Amino acid sequence: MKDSRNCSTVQLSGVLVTLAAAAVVVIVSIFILSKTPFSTIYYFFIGPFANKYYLGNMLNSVVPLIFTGLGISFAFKASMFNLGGEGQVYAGGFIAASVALLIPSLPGVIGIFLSLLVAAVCGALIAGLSGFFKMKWNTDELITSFLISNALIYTIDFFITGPMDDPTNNLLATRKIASQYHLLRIFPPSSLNISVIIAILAVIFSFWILFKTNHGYELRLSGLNSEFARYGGINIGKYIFLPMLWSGAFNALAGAVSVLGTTHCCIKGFSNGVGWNGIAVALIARNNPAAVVPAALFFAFIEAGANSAMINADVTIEIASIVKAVIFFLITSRVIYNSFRRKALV
Amino acid sequence: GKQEEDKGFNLAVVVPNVVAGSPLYEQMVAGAEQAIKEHPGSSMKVFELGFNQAEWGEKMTSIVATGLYDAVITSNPSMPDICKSIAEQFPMQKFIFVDGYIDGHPQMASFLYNQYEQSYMLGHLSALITKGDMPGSNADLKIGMIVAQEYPVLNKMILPGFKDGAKSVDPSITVDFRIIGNWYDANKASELAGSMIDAGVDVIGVICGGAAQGVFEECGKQGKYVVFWDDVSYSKAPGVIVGSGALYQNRLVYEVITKAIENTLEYGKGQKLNVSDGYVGFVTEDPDYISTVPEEIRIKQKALFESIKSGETVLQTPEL
Amino acid sequence: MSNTGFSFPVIHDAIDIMTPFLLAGIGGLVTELSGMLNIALEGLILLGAFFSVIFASITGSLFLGLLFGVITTMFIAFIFGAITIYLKANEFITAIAVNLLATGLTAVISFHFFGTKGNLVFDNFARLPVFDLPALDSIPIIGDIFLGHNIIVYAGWLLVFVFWFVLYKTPYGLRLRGVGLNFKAMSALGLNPKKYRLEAIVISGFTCALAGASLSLNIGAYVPNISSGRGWIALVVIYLGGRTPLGILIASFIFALAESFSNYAQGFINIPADFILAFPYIITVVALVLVSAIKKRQQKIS
Amino acid sequence: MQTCLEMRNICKTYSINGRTVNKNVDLTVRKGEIHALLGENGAGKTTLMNILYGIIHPDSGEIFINGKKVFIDSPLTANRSGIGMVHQHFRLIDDFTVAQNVVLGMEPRHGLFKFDNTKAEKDVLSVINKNGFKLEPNAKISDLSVGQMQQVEIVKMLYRKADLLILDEPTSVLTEHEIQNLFIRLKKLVKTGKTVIIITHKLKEVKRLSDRLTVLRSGKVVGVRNTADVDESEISRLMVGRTVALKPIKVETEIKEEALKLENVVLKKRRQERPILDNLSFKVFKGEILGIAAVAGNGLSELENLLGGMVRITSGRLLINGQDVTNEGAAVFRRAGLSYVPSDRLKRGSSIESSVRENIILTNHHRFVKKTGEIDSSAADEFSSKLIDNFNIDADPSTRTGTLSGGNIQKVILSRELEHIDGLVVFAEPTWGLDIASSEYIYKKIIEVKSEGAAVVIISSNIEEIINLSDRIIVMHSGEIVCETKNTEDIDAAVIGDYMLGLKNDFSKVTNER
Ligand SMILES: Nc1ncnc2c1ncn2[C@@H]1O[C@H](COP(=O)(O)OP(=O)(O)OP(=O)(O)O)[C@@H](O)[C@H]1O
Ligand SMILES: Nc1ncnc2c1ncn2[C@@H]1O[C@H](COP(=O)(O)OP(=O)(O)OP(=O)(O)O)[C@@H](O)[C@H]1O
Ligand SMILES: [Mg+2]
Ligand SMILES: [Mg+2]
Repeated sequence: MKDSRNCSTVQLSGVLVTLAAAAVVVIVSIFILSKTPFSTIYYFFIGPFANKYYLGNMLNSVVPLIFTGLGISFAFKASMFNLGGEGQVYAGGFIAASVALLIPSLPGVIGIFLSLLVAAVCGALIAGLSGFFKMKWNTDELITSFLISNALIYTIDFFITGPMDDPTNNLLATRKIASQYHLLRIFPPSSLNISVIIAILAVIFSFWILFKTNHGYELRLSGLNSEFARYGGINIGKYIFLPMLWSGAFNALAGAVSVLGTTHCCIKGFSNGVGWNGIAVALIARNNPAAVVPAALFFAFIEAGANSAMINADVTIEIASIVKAVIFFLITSRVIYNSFRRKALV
Repeated sequence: GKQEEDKGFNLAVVVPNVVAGSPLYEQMVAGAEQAIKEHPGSSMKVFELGFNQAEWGEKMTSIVATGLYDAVITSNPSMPDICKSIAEQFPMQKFIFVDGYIDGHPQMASFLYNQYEQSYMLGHLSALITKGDMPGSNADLKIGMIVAQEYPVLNKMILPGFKDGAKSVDPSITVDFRIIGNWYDANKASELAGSMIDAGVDVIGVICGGAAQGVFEECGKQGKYVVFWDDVSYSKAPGVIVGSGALYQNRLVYEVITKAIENTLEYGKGQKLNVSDGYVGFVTEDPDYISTVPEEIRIKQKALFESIKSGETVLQTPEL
Repeated sequence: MSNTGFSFPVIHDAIDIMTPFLLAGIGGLVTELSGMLNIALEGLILLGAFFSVIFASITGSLFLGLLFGVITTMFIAFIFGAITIYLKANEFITAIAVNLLATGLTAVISFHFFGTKGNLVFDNFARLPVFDLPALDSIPIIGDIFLGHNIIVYAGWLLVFVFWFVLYKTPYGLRLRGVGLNFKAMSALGLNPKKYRLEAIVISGFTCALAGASLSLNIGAYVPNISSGRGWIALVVIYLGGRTPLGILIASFIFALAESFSNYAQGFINIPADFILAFPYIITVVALVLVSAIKKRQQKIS
Repeated sequence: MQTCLEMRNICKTYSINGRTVNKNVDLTVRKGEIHALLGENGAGKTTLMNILYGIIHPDSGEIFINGKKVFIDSPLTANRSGIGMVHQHFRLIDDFTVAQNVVLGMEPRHGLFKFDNTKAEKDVLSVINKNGFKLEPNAKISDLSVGQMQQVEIVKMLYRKADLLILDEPTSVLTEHEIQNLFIRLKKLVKTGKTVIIITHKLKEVKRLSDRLTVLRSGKVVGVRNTADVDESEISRLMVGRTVALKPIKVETEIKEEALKLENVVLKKRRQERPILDNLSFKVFKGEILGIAAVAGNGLSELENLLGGMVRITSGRLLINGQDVTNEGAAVFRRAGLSYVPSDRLKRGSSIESSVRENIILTNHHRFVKKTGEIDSSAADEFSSKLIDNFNIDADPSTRTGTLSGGNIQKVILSRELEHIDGLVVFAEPTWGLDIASSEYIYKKIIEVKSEGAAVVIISSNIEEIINLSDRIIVMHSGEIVCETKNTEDIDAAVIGDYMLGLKNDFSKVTNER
């Protein structure tokens, strides 16, 4: 409408109010939990930006979150719930590493491309299986994706610690992948690599798919009102299955870029929480690919801040998780979000 | 990081996972604390890296990058591999590894326990008990092992040691080996123990972190026995724990850190610590041990320990 | 006893293993029927496990420990519910928050009061009493399967019945299900549906606390992360059980049987343990898909 | 007569969109009267009644019941003050029985805890019988017809001992017969001392039923009258501010080729012996309007689903423009030439969370797809702006559809469906819940569509609408065609009504071939 610009500033102020509320709560909890609250607050908020290494690593940890955030958003957009992100991320990393290890001599660009592609396809098939069950027999995808993911995690554990383990070291990890498979580091000494560019491209691509293409239009309509979509001649069965494919593919890419870009081997349990956090990122971003980036940044910042406070101040892992919990309690509150909007409108 | 001369010694004690529930990490922290306390002006800080192995490297780098620490001590067989690339970025940083091995790196000193010998002794004891006539021993020639998950040291040294030790008593003894899948599901551990006892096992070796509590409980209930790694203590489950293969990490860390503070620690060397070196042992003088295990078995067990210690018995230790 | 194949010890263990799934599942069902997705079961179980054993040790009484543990967990569930419902936060994210809070809070309290973040082992209170009737012991199947479990196991069965009764036979249950089926209809009657949802979450706090207590009081200790994913299985069980109390009973038994079997199987099947660990999940997926395929088919035929 | 309710100076502004919906509204209702509350879509009628019922809180104003000031903060308080409300959209729980729905919140108990279902059914049955309703207390809501659901809503309020009954558009979804029954019951209720406030858009009903009326326009009271003192056109002038043609003007069009043909269509539902659609055969030709009437529950909505391509049939054939599309699904139906305006505007006809543009381009969106798979957004924009203009929709392409009024949502649907007509248009309940001005507009459009040479099917439970618009009428009862007749000037609505009710069944199946 005519005041749409006004509307978006009002919306922004809603977000800011929420963030401010979260920040206040963080500071209060730090005062309660830390013996040196001022330095803790300093390291929590400033630490992640203190030097190139911290900053780069924080940005690097945004990348998988962007991918899982996109993955979950794709499913949510179609009203599908992918609870198997954890296993899909893990599988993506594992497959990417396997490709690199099986064909170690491929030239760099082709090898990387192939490895990402195979990972994405496998991830798509894994999540797609849940979509298929749902389409075919109306089996709850929330549960099947979760169960399949769990079964998968154990299976991959077997390969990592068994047949694919590197006998020359004591890491619970596959052998290191050949160096031409490594994604180029762009912000030394941090691990930040060109996967950040891939992630941005993925965001643009998702945005384009969801909001600019026919596929995205039909997918979104099927999610918002499947009866309407069916009435309009859209094949809604397709949009039960396809979104899960997208979702799995993006989740798998999250794992694949972590392996090719950061760890250079598939470490046991490396996906630890990325799949879950992706759900949080997607929900905070309200399933909008464009908003996934700030949401993932916010998320990574909280993690990095907690880590920095842990390393430089007297905060422990547990306190960091309490602070994170408190933020989660508030971050999606519509009451806090609206408290400012209402005033702005009246 | 460059240190100014007048500053005291700063130590980073880096714990993979978390301290709690792991005897080795608890001992590392305690040993370091003691050494620091005895050297006024020196200080230490403990870091926990959490459960995600993939993040250990990055977190370790962050710690090193603060440039605040004269030395980093850490304990886990995987740490030398993780720290190699970090050492390249920070050529002034010194690393000390206990329960890990790396040789010939000028920034690093390492101390690896011979867990084969340790496990051999525990296997030997378990075999004696399952064959013996303690109240819980049965006729089956079966002992068991419950672990949280498989990892290289376990597969290459601990499990073979345990088996070889048992077979040295009676080659027909079998080891029922089962996995929980994590380090904390004590109830699953107890279910596993129950099903192993059903299958005729009467002595169970446990390496499963916090979940061990479930095994103690189940074995206590059913009158069966547990042998335990890495901790000197029988008191966690008196009457149930019949053997404890100790690593004297506490003392090792204390001595190593003391040397490091006094600048006498030799970097660039990896040392393997056998039973004969005194850091790997078997606790024989504990009252709970004495009151639980029959003298006959204790004598045989002590004999084995003494003969390994004196070098009389030489065990072929596999390479890690 | 036997060490091969499927036999009574496997079933006996399955009945122990199913108890936390059953308890958390039945509470999760109440929230589910009130129209909310409750993925905080895991965290609530952990809190229940922690507080019941702590209070048991402080009071020296198993019963008081259980009581205060349950109350504390219900209180945290209340806060979780109030924030979700009255501040209109996303129930998924607040539930993740509960799960995070559970690990953090238990460690902080544990360190503050007991000086360790590791296992807390207590000996100053009795273990959960085990129910045994020697008279029935000799009856083959009954004795082997239904006797010799701790009281929370039996409490779980009782609660399934109680919740079935409450949900389907009382005015309260009628209203609670009404909230889940049509939120607006309930508010049009002035019945304050938000209140019912909040109560449903608090109820799930109650049963999850019992589930947690069955874990920690069973071994007389609190092990960090002792819930080990059982809350998630409980969620699966709710769906696998078709969102009915009886279904949950059956589904948790199936999952527990698969797990119990895999525990035994590690002893005699020579395949990597990781695959055996994956087995219960695979079985459950297969069961879920089969059930829905059969349902779909029946719809088609008639 | 004694005043039973007085609302004074009620003001309400919705904070979410800042819209002032009630401006100093006064409403006085006398005891024992039927009071009609009138106004266009969006005039604020529902809001005012929601305030009275405690669902919404007014910004200012006072409410007096029997002269005593009351504060109504929730429906529960409203119930206690003797107020009961039946909402425009029913608030029933489909999975529960009639009795359970009625007693919800005031359940009879057996002992301390147990819900006494038997007593509930007995109590509810006695309320049903006392007031002359026809309901089985143990029937599930999902098995009821719309008219029966409404009875449940009223019974629910009577069970709560309501003296003042608010009915928000009770007739918009009812058939003529059900309306008659409802009115008989309401008049009976009033005789027993109850008071009724009724919201409706049908002026005939206002005349037939009410004693007095209050008209709202844009949130303000613009008139209070004794019904006997005003005629329909005056009421409509009060509501809209201009005269509205209450009856569409028919036009004659040349009848051309066949656009829709059903051959022996049978639709069976699982576990039901009798088919829902029983051997239906009929044809519709271009240039004519076929009206299909039936009492709800006789297969009307299934027929709608069938024509829209939303259900599969058990046997028979369905052809659109000569193409066999049996069981092919909506996409093929549409490609074969179907346009379809569904009865359920919100669930099927639109996606309320999406923008008007996204609603308008559906079914046409394939036309904007570029080779890259992209939707040409400027073309889509242009397209939707054009339609918004053509159909006078009060919105932008980017407006969220859910914020539109019912009439405007219907226009969005019409614009989409009528933009491209390929021989056949199906309208299902096209004016449900719409005010007279919007209805007038829709009728004009329907006539227009026909005169442009399309075949039109109107499925409606409103006989008046069917008779006013159609060239030919089919009446269904129990899934069968019981009457097929040309619509001539002298057609008798009562006879059609008898067919609908199954009272007359002497129809010999002559398919009117041409
Ligand atoms: N049918 C329903 N099923 C499930 N949840 C519902 C349903 N109707 C409403 N809700 C949720 O319950 C909450 C309360 O609804 P209610 O309509 O009472 O609130 P409200 O104050 O009118 O909301 P708003 O501030 O958005 O206008 C809302 O968050 C809504 O999302
Ligand atoms: N919950 C709400 N929030 C914001 N605006 C609302 C809300 N409910 C209604 N409105 C707006 O208030 C106005 C009056 O709505 P109301 O439902 O009272 O009209 P009505 O006279 O009952 O119309 P109809 O005849 O279509 O039922 C409309 O413009 C509507 O869009
Ligand atoms: Mg034996
Ligand atoms: Mg209205």
